[in-house]
Amino acid sequence: MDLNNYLLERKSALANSDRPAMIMTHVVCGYPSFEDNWKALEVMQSFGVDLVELQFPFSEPSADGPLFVKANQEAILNGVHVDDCFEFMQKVTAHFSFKVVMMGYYNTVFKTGQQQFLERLKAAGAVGFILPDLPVDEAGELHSIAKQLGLAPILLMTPTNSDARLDELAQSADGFIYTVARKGVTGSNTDMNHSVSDFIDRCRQFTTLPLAVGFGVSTAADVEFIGAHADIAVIGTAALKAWEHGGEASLTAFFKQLLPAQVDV
Amino acid sequence: MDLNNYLLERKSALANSDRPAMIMTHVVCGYPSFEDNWKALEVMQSFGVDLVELQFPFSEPSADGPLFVKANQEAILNGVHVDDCFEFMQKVTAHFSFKVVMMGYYNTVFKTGQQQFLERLKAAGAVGFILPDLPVDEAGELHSIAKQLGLAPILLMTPTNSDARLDELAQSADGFIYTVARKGVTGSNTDMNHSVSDFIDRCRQFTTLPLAVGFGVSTAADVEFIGAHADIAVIGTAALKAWEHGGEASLTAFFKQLLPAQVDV
Amino acid sequence: GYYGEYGGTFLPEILHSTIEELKIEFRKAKDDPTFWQEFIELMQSYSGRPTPVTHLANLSNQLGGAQIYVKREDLNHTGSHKINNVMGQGLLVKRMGKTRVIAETGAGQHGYATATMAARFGFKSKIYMGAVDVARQRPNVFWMENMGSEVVAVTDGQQTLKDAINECLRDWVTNMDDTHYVLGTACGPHPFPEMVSWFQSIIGREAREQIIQAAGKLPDRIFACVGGGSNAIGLFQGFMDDQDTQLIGCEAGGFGPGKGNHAARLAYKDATVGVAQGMKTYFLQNDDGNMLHTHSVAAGLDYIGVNPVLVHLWEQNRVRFEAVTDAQVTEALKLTMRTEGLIPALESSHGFAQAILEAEQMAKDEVILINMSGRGDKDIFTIADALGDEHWKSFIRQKSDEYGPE
Amino acid sequence: GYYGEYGGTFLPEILHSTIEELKIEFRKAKDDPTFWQEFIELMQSYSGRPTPVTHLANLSNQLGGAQIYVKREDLNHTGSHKINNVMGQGLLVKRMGKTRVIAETGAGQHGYATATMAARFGFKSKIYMGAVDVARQRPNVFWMENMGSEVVAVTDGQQTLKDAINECLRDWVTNMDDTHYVLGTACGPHPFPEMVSWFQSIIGREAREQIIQAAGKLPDRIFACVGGGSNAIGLFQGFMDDQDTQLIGCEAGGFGPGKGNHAARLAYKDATVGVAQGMKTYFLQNDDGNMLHTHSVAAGLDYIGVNPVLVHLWEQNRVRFEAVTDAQVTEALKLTMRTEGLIPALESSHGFAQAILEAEQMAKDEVILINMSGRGDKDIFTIADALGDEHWKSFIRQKSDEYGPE
Repeated sequence: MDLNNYLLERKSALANSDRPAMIMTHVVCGYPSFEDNWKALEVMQSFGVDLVELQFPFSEPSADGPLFVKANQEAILNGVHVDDCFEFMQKVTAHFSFKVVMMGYYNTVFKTGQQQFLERLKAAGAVGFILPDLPVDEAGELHSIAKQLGLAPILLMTPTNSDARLDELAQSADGFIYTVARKGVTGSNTDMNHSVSDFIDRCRQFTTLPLAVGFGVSTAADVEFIGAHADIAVIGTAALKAWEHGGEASLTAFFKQLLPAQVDV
Repeated sequence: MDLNNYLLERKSALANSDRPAMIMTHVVCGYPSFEDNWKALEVMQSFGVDLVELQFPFSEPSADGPLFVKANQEAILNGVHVDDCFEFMQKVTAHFSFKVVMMGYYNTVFKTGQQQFLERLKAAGAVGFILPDLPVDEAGELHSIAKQLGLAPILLMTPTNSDARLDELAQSADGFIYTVARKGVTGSNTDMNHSVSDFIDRCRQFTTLPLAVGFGVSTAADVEFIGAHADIAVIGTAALKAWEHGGEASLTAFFKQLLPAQVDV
Repeated sequence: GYYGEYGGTFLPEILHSTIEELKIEFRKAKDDPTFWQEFIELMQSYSGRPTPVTHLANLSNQLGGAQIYVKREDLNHTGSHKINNVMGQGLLVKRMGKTRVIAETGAGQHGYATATMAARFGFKSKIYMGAVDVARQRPNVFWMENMGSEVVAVTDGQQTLKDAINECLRDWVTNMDDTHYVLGTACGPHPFPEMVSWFQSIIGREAREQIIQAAGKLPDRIFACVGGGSNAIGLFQGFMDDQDTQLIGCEAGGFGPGKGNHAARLAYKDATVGVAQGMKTYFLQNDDGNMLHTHSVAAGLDYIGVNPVLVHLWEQNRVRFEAVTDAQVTEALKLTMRTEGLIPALESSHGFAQAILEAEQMAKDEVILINMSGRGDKDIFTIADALGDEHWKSFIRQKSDEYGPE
Repeated sequence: GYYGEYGGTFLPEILHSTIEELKIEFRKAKDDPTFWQEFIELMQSYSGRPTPVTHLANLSNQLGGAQIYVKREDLNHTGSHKINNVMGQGLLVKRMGKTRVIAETGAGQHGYATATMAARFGFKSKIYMGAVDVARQRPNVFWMENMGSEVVAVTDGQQTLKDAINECLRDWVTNMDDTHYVLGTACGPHPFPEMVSWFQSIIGREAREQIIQAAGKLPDRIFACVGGGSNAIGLFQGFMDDQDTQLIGCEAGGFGPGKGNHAARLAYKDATVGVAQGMKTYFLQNDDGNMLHTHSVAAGLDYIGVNPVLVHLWEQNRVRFEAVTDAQVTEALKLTMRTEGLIPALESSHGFAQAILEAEQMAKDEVILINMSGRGDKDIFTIADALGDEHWKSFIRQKSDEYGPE
């Protein structure tokens, strides 16, 4: 798959830098606007992020925290449609060097039609997708279409999963694994501590895919901690907060403290 | 009894006049004030009324209409007590030539004590009493005390009574019978018509006592109608309304139209 | 017509034949076993009887004393025991061929029940309610009107229950031909105390069987609030012959003893025997025999007189009377809501408050039965005020703004 | 986890083990006859079950068609059928050893019931309620708070039931260790639709026996309102094998057909299949799969999705769906209050409205059964507004003046 190869490449590229982990960032399509999205992505690109999640706004974002709930809601109110998201994704993948995965809720896929949705995703240049409300048990057909198209179905591993379940998840996942370092919705605060590393180590037993760690990453120390145990640090809420606080300037300052080491883009 | 003799005398006195019936009026003790009561009684005296009911105010005047309910209530609020009513009655009977009967509710009697209440009534110069909420069935002891003291227990006959009941009432009553010309509380409007005269005629079959007719009398024609069928016209609400409208002047005007024929006082 | 020396029929003469007819019809109905059967079936199919007896294990454990059980009259249709009496009288009205009913109401529960009965039986109806009670029990008024009853706010006197009764008597002396006066409690002229008690005895008949089943024994003490006294006599009747069962009537202590502060006729020493509202019983009255102002947080207990049957039982030491203050009532209500998920009406909460007080002193194998005569939904305005609920106030302000000026 | 092609379990991975545990515990409970027995006994002693079936002779005669009977879920403790499900889940929570419950609520009835259950079982509880619903169902909020629940007004999205469900899911993914999500209707991820349906089947089990007893035959048509669909499936289950009994689900027609005007998923043509709120079913959504605004005078029916079990039965032509407009509902409510003394909740009034419409066309020996899922007391603010009651407005203004400015 595209994503697997890409991550292998990036990993070895970073091995020679001071950057402790690969970085995945997050943007909600059309919030505050597609123009703002574009400027944010330019900042992210300038800091050499490796992956970006483009979230397709959904009216019932039940796995998101308050900031992203609001972002989803406003985007819809602004008139953002699924077509607009695909169009934007197309432009992004054509212009930037980071890879893009779609993030969203299953109904957006289901309503478009599974086959059609993934084909459009492929056409728009995405390399995978994250659907937090689609359990692997319900994903059989979607995953087999993804496989045909070379798109990575990115799955979540969580601290509440049994070993058997982690194994099952590992079998179905591709690209990387999104390990959820704590209970709760996006943006919940997480102490990067012993129990987090234990959990990551546990996930590692079941898969050779790169591990991303999400939920609450906001400092250079967090990134360093993740680099020591996993592969990809996911930056979500903290970056959106920075953007809301002061646009490009704030976002740039945020990434400056988060990622002090420069890398080649 | 005093009352029986008095009514016989008055009846024969009126026989030679143009006054169609004897007249009984009504005053609520202490409403609007004892001074007002006195002035009203002077007007009544000047028109030669034969009897006056002095109502002892009670907090639950359930057989009275709105005007008298208010009068009872205000009198109590003004601080009128049973003692005050007796004192006033004493003055009235000492000064005026009409006879006075007590009107009120049984609890006033019961709370004072039956014996004591009737003794005080006698001492204050009253000749009888009307207690609309004391049925004859509950009045045995009170009536026997009254008999000893020469006070007339005045009873009501009503259109709903059976012949047997009218007979029973006649046996227990003295002084006169208060025939209730229609259903309802005091002050209800009554057409003086065929059914009223039929009812009075029916009462007459059971008693030789004078018959008073109450409820709604307000015109000379009413008094004439009553004179044709019964003995005493009871003037209640209409007189109080006149007083409330304009004191002595209004009350005088009211009686002028009601009782065009002068009689000796 | 007397219970000991209390009771009697003190009514204007014009109602004599009406009340005689009622006595006769009631006697006939009482002697006719099919009548009671019809009543039971109506109450089952329309009001959900039998109401259950619920064990309050949490509350009992928390207090550490007697096991507390509750007879759930709150689960009746219209939310209180009042429906028992009202449906019974409805059946009588049908037998008498009358077409219109009138009723007084204090807390509004009896008016609500009567309006319901009138709708169900197809009678015309008018409900008299003291203006003060209309103000504090508006939701009930709203439903009465919507069930087709005319509700009259009585502005005489103290503008509460007693004044509504007077107004009913005034209506009745005018319209006795087609109208039955559905008296709401075991007070007023005979045969009402006996009649209302009889219909309400359905509570005690059920409860005795149920508590033996649930607790394995007869209750040691039974608590019921007493306004007029119909829910109390209704429950007590089931246990009258059980001499080891204490019967406790809980009156409205309001702000505490002292004339005008409360509505406790027997528990405090402020009432004396009198004759009013058609009966001879204890009244809160002054030396002239004029009635005192009364006070209770519970509109349904805010009454000058008391069931003459209960007075008789009190004199015989068969029923004990206690008074519970407004403050105690609020606390008991809060405790009951939080520990058991039950919302007793403010009236019923008087029974809970006294039971809670005594339960602590009792042994764990002793059994208490409380009559939950009604549910507290109707009291939302009063309870919100008693608890000083700020959210509620904001809500009302906002609603008022929405409606705009008159 | 599927009913036909509807249902499923669409939840974040972090809830996987929680929902698996729930499935297992539910299965064990369902296979354990003592569990159902414990449930029945609890509902008898605490909630007054069985609720009766009442014949509405007046209404039937007035319409001149079928005989109308009503299953009286309004007589349950807390005033609606919601308590059945909630007490059942409470027993499950106890078995699972959890100590905290959360719940969404629309009309407030489910929140009220959950708060009650939590008080009775001694659980901590938090109730999520759309801010719009908090405003229109304030009395229920007041009681929830007073029973010790924290009520959270959800200001996301449409601020109604669906948003409260999202918020519950967010709480659950954070606190699944000690917390059970007491879903209030037969929707959401499997096993909730099956579980809620199972607890609610108590309605239909009782009703089938009762209607045969009362009417002497099985009903020809059964009507129930459908929001989430729990009261409907609860009643329908009792008659699933009775092929001659028509089952009719009555949805919220609001202002009538047209996207955004109503909450009718199956009766109108505005809904399509989707996956949200944990399940696959019909949703009122746009082409992007984003949910539409819905409208109904009844908060409890104002919902985007529908019970997947009912959808399956609808596709099999076993259940017919009809929509009833707000205006029809108000008329049906008024008629029912005046002719029978019953006050159905606005939700339940949808069933009444459709039944009244069809009854007229039916023969006199045909039998209709309506589920009166709840009582209308809670709707006083909404109903007063719907009827434009001026007395009520004056009362609220006066109360507001009494409270003074904030």
